[in-house]
Amino acid sequence: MIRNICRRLGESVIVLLGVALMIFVMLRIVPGNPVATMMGEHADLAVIERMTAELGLDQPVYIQFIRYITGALKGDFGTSYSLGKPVSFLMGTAFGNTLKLALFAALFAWALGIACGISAAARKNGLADHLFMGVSLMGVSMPIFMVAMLLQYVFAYHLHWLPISGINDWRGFLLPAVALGWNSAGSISRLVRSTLLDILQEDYIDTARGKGRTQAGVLIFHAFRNALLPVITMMALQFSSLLSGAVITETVFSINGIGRLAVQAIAGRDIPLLEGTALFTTLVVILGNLAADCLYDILDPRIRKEV
Amino acid sequence: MFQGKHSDSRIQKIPDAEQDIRLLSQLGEEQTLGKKLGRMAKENPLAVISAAVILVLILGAVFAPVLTPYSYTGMDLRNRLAAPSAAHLFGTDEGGRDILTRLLYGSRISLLTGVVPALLSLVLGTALGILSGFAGGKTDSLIMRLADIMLAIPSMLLAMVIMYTLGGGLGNVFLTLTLVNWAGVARIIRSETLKLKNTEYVEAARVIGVSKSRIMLRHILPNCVPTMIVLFTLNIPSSILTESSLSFLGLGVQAPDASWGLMINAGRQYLYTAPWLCFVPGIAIMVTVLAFNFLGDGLRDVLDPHQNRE
Amino acid sequence: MEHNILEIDHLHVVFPSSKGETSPVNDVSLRVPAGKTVGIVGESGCGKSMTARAVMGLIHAPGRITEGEIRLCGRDLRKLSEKEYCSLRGSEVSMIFQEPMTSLNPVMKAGHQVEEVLRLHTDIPESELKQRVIDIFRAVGITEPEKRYNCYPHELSGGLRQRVIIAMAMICRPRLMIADEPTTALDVTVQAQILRLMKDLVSDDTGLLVISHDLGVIAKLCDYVYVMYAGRIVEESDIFTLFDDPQHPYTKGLMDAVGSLRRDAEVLSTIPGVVPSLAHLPAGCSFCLRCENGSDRCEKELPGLIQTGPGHKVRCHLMKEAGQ
Amino acid sequence: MNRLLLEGKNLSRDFPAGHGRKLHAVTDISLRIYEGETLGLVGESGCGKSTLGRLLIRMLEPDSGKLYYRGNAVSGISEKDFHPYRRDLQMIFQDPYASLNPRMTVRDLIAEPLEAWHVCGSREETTKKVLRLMEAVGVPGEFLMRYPHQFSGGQRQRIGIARAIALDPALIVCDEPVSALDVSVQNQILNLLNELQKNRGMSYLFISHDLSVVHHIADRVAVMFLGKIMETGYVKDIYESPQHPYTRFLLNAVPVPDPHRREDTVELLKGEPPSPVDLPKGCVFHTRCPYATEQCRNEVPAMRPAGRTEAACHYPGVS
Repeated sequence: MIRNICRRLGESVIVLLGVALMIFVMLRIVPGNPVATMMGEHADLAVIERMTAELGLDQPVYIQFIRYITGALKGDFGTSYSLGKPVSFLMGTAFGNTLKLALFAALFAWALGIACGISAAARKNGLADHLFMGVSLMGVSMPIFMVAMLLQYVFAYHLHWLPISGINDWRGFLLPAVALGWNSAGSISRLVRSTLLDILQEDYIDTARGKGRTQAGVLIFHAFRNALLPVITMMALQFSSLLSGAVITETVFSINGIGRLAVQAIAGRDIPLLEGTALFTTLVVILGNLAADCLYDILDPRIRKEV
Repeated sequence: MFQGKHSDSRIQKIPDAEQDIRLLSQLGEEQTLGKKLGRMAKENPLAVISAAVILVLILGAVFAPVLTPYSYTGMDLRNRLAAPSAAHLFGTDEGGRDILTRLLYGSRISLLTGVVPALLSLVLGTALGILSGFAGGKTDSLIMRLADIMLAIPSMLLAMVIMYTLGGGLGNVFLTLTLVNWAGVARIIRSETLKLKNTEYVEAARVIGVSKSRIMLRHILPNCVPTMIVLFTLNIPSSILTESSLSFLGLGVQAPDASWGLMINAGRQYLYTAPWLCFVPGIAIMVTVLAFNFLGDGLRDVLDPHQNRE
Repeated sequence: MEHNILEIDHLHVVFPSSKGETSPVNDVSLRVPAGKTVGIVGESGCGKSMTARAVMGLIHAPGRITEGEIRLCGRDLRKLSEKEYCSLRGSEVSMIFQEPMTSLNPVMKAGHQVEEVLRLHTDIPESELKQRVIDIFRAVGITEPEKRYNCYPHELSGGLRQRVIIAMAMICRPRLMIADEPTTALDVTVQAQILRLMKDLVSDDTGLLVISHDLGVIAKLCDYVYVMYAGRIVEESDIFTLFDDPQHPYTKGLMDAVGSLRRDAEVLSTIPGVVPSLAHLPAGCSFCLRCENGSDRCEKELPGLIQTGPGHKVRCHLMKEAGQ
Repeated sequence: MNRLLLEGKNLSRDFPAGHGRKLHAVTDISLRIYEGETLGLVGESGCGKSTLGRLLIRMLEPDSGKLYYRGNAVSGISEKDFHPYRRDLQMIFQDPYASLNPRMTVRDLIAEPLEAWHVCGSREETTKKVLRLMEAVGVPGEFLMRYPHQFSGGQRQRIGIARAIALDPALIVCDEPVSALDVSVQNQILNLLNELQKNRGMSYLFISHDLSVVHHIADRVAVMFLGKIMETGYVKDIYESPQHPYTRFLLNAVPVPDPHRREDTVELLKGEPPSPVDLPKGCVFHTRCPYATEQCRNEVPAMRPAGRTEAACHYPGVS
């Protein structure tokens, strides 16, 4: 198992380097000098050239890349053009908010998704099944910004129950977390249901029923344990889409998070900031997948025992 | 007394019990595509309704000019932000333009941004996936590492970075969504190919001496088709959603092209005064995506060899 | 006077399908007397497993029992509530499944899976559970039972898994055990071991119902045999009479097929044709299209079970003629 | 004795078993198949018999060992150089449900080998040949355009056989061809295989776990255990006077379909086969053999004549 983890760690590093290279190259092939774009039409040519040299943008791309990577390893992602502050500093403050938002959303999505999935699978084609699956599919089919705006409109604007935007206390997180988790809850409940239904066809389910387990007992003590394995993988993947969705949610609810930073970076044509946010988010996703893989290994005795 | 009568022709015409038993135990029996679609139509009315909804949407997009008396760019400033009424079924926007009209024209863009990238990524992903699975070795690891990289970046950020590089516009939206989606397709087709490659009938073809390219074309590709149909149907809604998100952020299609996402983006500042500006196109997106998802689910239930037990 | 552990009367199981209803089990009646091993033999799809599942109350939807009575020690099982049925399964009636490789939960330790049966049906204190399991492991011939207790199924060989399943089935000393193809998935040398173990499963007040397609397994274990074909019982008899003097053309064909293989005949005996589809059964005898002596009457009129000797019944029109 | 058709010398093949370990499927096996004969290969599941069958027709590459076809070395040559021999070495598969592509009609399935080798000039000619083949295996010609799912297991197996004989091969490896079938259908297929051999004169390597089937169809038998051949000989000699203890235990273990002979009189083999990942030292059978001595635990026994057969045992005929 340790070997497995080491192998995956190695793979993750390669993937991360690949991601860095790809994003780096892509942002460098944008036509025009980024400094000129940033400083506007009336900037002095000499100033632009000085800035370009200062930022190392006159060097060949591969040297820029090596510089960037060595910097990033030390936690230095360069300085934001538009906000004039170090990217790592900006991300440091924003990341806390994004992480909180994502965790709240994940908690909501997992709890709701698993509960709905199990109750739907318990009675295939029953009322709960149709209801929950209909709602789940709607969850999967609604754009996040729509959910977010709808929640804002109903619960903040009309009912005044919760703040429209800002995250001054836990109440501020409620709407964004629900908006963000809604979609994932749908995916998770659908997966939980289909996995459970598959597992309910397995021979060992008959064995369990033959022992005298009730339908509910079979579902909880035998089927769910086994369904957990694919569901955990899915949850990790969902974490990635949560971070995707955070871009939108943070924009709608004006939360200062990584996603909003990325949107600001694009608006300000701020390459270091965009690069930093994209890379950092990817790092978080990769770490999440790694954690899920390890958890999978721990939960599945077929892998665990083979040393 | 029962010796050597296996060629008795009377016997061969007796229908076979094994098949019925297989049907009975709900194990997927091999059926032709048409039969499977028929089964879906019978057992899954939602999928049929969804197909009808999609058809209506397509017709609406094609015949938009015939269906509405209003022009989709024509301003009518006296009639700004009018609430839904008989004259304007879904109201008007900040420029006094009829929302239903804009919705119909917008559906052209939104449907295109669903279908075109889904098709392109299907072709690219299938080609690379089959190649990867069948060739193995270095080709395989190269393609799969590339896919890993694409899949590691959260899709929204990847789309944003690519759109930033390419700039806005419809063509670039197509390209971006294709780049975002191909890797997922490639992975699934590759694993399908690996499974098919190890089936007895592919081994049986090898033992007969059938060439590799012929095995890929005759044995692997046709058996990937059900998976491909499902992937295609499910990639359309995901492309529509991503495009709408991009347009919502102002990174997608650019005016004067109007996608539903862009309409919501424009209407956002009137959320509290004229909510229909946001919610009408929002509901349109939802209905469209829902229809494609239902259809995709229905198709998967009957086509996906791994889900056939349901 | 001997009494019956299991009595099935006129059992019908029906599966609705797109082509109309099919009946994998059609008017099946059978008895398992106390202290005896009873076998059901037939080829794939003849309804023998479905009969066993009906007794366990484990027929998968959309199949259901439409008619008939199943009595376990006099209790009508079809009148039980689901909850009552659950308390019966595992304690009064239990099943040994066909596939040892897939019939155990892959993420639970073997010992815990057996323990579960005790937890569900007995009040044995927590501290004694493990010892009970280890005792039963030893009884079914599992070597190093303490070690095996903590093994996951994938760490056990096929034979050991089947022993675990047998342990699970017998730990509560049920009145009836059903073994559905208990050795089909096993190798010959392991099969021989399991068969030897199963011979000792029956005691004076319990019964064993063995389902198999293998006449060798049936001959080894059973006292009384039912032959099934296309959902119906076509012949029933004690084991010796059946093998010495099979009457139904299907049973004869089956015996000839196996016998000619063993005798190494130049050309092997076969039963011509294939089993008819359950959806297209002839109105009369389901074997008539494959039968040498099939007549118009056979095609049209369903023969009843005819007593041809003590405890020997055959479903064939020819029999009646022979008896007259 | 007929002429030698195919010979494998010292064939070995491992498979990766994860975590850097190896599963030894076939270890140092030498085997001869003569023209027109049926060689039965029996053994329990996981003993490597299917792997050996595939090694012999190069559907799998051996890790070591040599292969000779009619005296020509056919191992170690490139796939392209081997291609002409492919025609002569065909195979019938175990699972009639999995070995036919569900999306091809019977015509296309049986025509596939003919087209791959350009046997017939035109499409019509191919179809004619397909019909002749269908007749030969007892599938009515009117089913030409049907798909595999419309057939029963036995009929599918007949289609598989038609594909295998389409190219008039010299050897067909039959990998458990009847184990998925019911006994009455199984006999139909066995009769068909016998009839085809009589008419066409090809050899079979018949792989099976069922001793009575092998008894019926084989001329010679090789008994395998854990990647090694334990004993070979003529079928009569193997079944009547087995020399290797494993062969004897195997034969004794088969349940006799005769209730008068059901009393347990014979001794049974204890335990189960060891894992092919951790092969025992010495004779691979020693962990289960009641007669094992120090020599068996340390020394791999060579194949040598014993009684009327050949056995890989230090104490052949022991009891």
